[in-house]
Amino acid sequence: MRIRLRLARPCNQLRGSVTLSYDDLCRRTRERDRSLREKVMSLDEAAALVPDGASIGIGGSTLSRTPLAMVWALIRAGRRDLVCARGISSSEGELLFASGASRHLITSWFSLGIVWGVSRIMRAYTETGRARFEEWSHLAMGLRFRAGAMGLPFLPMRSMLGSDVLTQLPDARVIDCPFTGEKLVLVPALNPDFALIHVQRCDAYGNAQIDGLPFMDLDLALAANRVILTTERIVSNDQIRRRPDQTKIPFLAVDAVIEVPFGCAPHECYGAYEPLFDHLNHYAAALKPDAEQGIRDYLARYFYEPASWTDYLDRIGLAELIDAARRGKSIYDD
Amino acid sequence: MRIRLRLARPCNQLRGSVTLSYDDLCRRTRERDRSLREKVMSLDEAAALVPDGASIGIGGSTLSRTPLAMVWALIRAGRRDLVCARGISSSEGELLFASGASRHLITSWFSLGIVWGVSRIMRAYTETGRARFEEWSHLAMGLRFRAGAMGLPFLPMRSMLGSDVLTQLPDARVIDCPFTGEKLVLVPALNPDFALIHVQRCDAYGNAQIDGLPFMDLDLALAANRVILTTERIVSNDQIRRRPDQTKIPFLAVDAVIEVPFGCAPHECYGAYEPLFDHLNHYAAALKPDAEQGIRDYLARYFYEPASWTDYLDRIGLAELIDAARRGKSIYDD
Amino acid sequence: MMTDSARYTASELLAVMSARLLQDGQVVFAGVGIPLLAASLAQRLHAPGLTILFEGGTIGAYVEPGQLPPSTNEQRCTRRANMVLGSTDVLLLLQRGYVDVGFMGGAQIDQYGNLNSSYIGLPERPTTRLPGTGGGNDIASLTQMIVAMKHEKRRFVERVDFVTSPGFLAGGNSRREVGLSAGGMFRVVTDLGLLGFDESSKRMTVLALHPGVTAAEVQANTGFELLVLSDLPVTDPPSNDELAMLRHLDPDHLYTA
Amino acid sequence: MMTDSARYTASELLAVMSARLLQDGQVVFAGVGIPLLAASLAQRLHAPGLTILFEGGTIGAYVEPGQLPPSTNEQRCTRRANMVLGSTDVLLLLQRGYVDVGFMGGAQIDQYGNLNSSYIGLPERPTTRLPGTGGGNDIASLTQMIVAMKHEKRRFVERVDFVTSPGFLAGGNSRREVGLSAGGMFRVVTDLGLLGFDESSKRMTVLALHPGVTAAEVQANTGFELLVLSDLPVTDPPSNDELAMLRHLDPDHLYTA
Repeated sequence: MRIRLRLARPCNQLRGSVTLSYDDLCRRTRERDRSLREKVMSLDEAAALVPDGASIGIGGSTLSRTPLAMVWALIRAGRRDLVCARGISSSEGELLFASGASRHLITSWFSLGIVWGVSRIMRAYTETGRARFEEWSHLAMGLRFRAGAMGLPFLPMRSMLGSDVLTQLPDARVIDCPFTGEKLVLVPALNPDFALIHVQRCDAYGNAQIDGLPFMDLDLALAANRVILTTERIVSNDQIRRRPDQTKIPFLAVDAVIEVPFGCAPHECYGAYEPLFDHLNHYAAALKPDAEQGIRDYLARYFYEPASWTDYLDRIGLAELIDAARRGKSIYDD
Repeated sequence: MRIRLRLARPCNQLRGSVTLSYDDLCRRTRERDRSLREKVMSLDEAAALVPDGASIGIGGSTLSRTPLAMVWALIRAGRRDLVCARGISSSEGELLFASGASRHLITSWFSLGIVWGVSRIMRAYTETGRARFEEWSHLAMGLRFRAGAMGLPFLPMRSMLGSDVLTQLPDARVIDCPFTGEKLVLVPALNPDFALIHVQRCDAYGNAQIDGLPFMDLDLALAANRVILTTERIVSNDQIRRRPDQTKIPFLAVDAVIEVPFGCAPHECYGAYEPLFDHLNHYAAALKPDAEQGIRDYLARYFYEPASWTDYLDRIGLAELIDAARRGKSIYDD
Repeated sequence: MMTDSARYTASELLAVMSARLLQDGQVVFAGVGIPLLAASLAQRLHAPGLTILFEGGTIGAYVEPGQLPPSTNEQRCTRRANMVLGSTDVLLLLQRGYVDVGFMGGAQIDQYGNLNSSYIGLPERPTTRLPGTGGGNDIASLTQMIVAMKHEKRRFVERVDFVTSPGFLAGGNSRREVGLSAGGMFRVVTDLGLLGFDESSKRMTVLALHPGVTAAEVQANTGFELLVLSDLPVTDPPSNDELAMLRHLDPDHLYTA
Repeated sequence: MMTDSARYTASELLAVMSARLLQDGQVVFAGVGIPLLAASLAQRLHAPGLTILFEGGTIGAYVEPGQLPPSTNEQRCTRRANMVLGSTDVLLLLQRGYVDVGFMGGAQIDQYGNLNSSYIGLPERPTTRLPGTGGGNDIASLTQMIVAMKHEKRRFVERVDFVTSPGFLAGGNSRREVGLSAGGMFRVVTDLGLLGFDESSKRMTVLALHPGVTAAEVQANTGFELLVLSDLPVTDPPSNDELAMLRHLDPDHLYTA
């Protein structure tokens, strides 16, 4: 019933991407506490920082380094109307739509991946107008975060020209280059209220190291107004300072640090664990007969019922975690 | 006599930064051999790749990771009219001016550093109009390389507005932002014909790892039309492939690889050696009584006379190299 | 589905035929599925110096047999790669001109090589919402394209419902006129034959037929009128070596079901 | 040169007085020389949570005593730092608004806080070519500035020959009108006193005098008319603790000659 009521406000009129004035951008940043301080908290405490309606940049890509524990915590906390943005979206997008936490996802691609086929939840929600999948090219998503990270209102690019993707995007502009006369697309900065990013390790201040594929996370961290980091483990600041050139996200951009082992499960965390394929198959199978009923049942069993993230992992099963970790670490084998 | 003759062509009319059309940029790149192939050669062979009048981006900054061995090889090869660009320039700029290899340096700052004072060679050459020091802000230099690396004709920025630095730069434009109405400076891409970059290690294909401060070298490598890498040591491709997330410059951008231990001396190479302070003091002292005669003598003794780079290092002296290496490696001590 | 010869599936045929288009020393930007597999096949057989890029952020990939990734964003894509970098940065290599050929699958294509992976029906209320462009638009906008797809009438349409990834748009010079001065459609590989595009009109053209396929059959499975090369060659069937390596790479038929 | 008290040099006075302006928890972008030294002094004394950024690409620096770098681009700047990154990227943190205060030395300043480090005389044929902006223009354009410099008439001029790093340009709202909506000159620390800028006219104003200095002396060493705060306070002289820590950091007087 609750979801139906919300349909009164068409989802394509939800607050989308607004290009902040430089004064507003700087004021928001100035108001943040950017000092060197401990920021360790629980998933619940971090979820409480995020209000309904906030815009959220989600780190990782597809099945990789997805900040799933934080998405889980926001859904459990009953968040609504989050405007979410991610380079490429996967099952976390389905769960955000189906839980009612979001009705607006800004991304370049939204499905389950070659093994499991087109997302039936994405289709069900977008084809009935219950949620919006705002489509930009992958490079456009990246440059929108990068413009946000650079403190710029836009960045130019050379793709999307001539396509219908561009005609659906009133926020993008086409200009004639003042230097060469060539046509360029200008994409507006994306400065989400919050970034959710999962990393392999960081210190209590939020100095984060990322192994393997960084995706758009470095830009996203600097673009967002607040950064919530989940991490496989918290290490000492001394360890960070021994190799400062391995720090990929600076503490001064970070507002919350939560230690969550297996924090991407059932997605992967580079070098720590590969995707939990059996659980992903189980999830896909659960959605097969009736996608909407299937995902409601899945949300109940894995999101609302567990007492804790560890309980969630326990329901996934120890055998799978061990197997995924073995496969994950094997990336460093000869 | 030779230098005097060249004065007929005023140095402020030397070919500066031209914004390439996208067709030209792509054609130049398409013509390069970007395949996985061995590129190991000598300093002399690499110097022979660079014609007179070429534009050159120089990696590192101030006294750090300066590709000095390659600068040394170009000066020895008698190159003329190189248009050089570097974020911040130091003694390598003096040597390029005084040797006649360059009469045009595009940079944000050009001197010797707080310990040795204002560059007398820079002053002598620019104040008499014998050479040009084209001044952009440090961020502008970085964004010009970045635009070049991104395949863009320009990038926007928010500094330089209202300053006289900007009024000296007809190649930069001020626009009203189409999104916010704010004033922005557009700086044109810098795509030098060659980049000279020194790294701690790379493989024979040019996959390069950089420790410590990267400066603008990653953008420079992708902005340039050809990249000449000097490296402290060449490692196997297998070693690179074990940690692909440590590769900072991809082989497909690289055209030459030269193994040159102590290739930045007397400047520093992060983690390998600190600046050779005694030699830098010796250099500064040699230029004190009469800067132009002093640097000519220095060039003779250290650039033209040595039979090889090792001979050059030998003239600097083993004791200093050992001391600088001890200090360099100490960055990893607790 | 087995083809006439029953020696290989249509997907295997697709993988082998498109692998043959890749040349040693090229830089190819490959999507997941048949493109990834075909590029790996080429790399293992005739093009050991082929440099494979993935959108997830990989340069010089060397995917391990039997360890195929579920997308191009997982660590399996980086095993024995030369470099791992941000996804924005790897896409920017396309814009910088470093890539010789983009290589993707396609859901729907039209006579000018435009691809649709976004909407069947109107965008405001589609009958089917597809997964979207991903990097498809960027790749197709910025470099020469090879597309590998099943040859079906519903996929080869006169005009796509929605141009997600631009081919030659309305044909002729229209691609260049909108500002896309680099790249364009190069080849479409299907389970029936090999297709290209007419140099001036930019209309899709049959360049070769796979063994046992007729030009009439190709036309019958296409929703618009094809140009046909006079003196149409027939491709060599997949060799035993090609099929053996293909099955070694994808023993579970993850991409070649 | 020793000041009246003979307990400290003018450079040491400058370092101590400017260190006092930095607050715990702030993010400061510091240039080499007195700024680097003063920021390190503040970090060791009253502001342990001060985050120091260097243009060479360092976040959260913690420079070691006696190991002062020759510029902000050497590995000494990164010892025990929290993060090392590209110089373009560290400068972009200014543009993104992450920095509370920029802190530089100055060669020549005018009544509106404009700095010149480029040319004495005309740019086309200068009598003295100076080293240039470096990051100075970027820092001064994008964040609140503290400048530390010797108080000499030839350095404090009515109008700089060349605006390398913008202060308040022609005063009033002129800085904002050219498009510089963030930052501006905050303080100028000299060996004679502490100066700020009038809120509406943006003219340089004496805010405090160092021990033993008179307002008349400050004016006499300035090439334009200064505004003077009524009821001018006198700063506390450098304490023994401050001087001891300063000399511990720079035992060779590399920056405080």
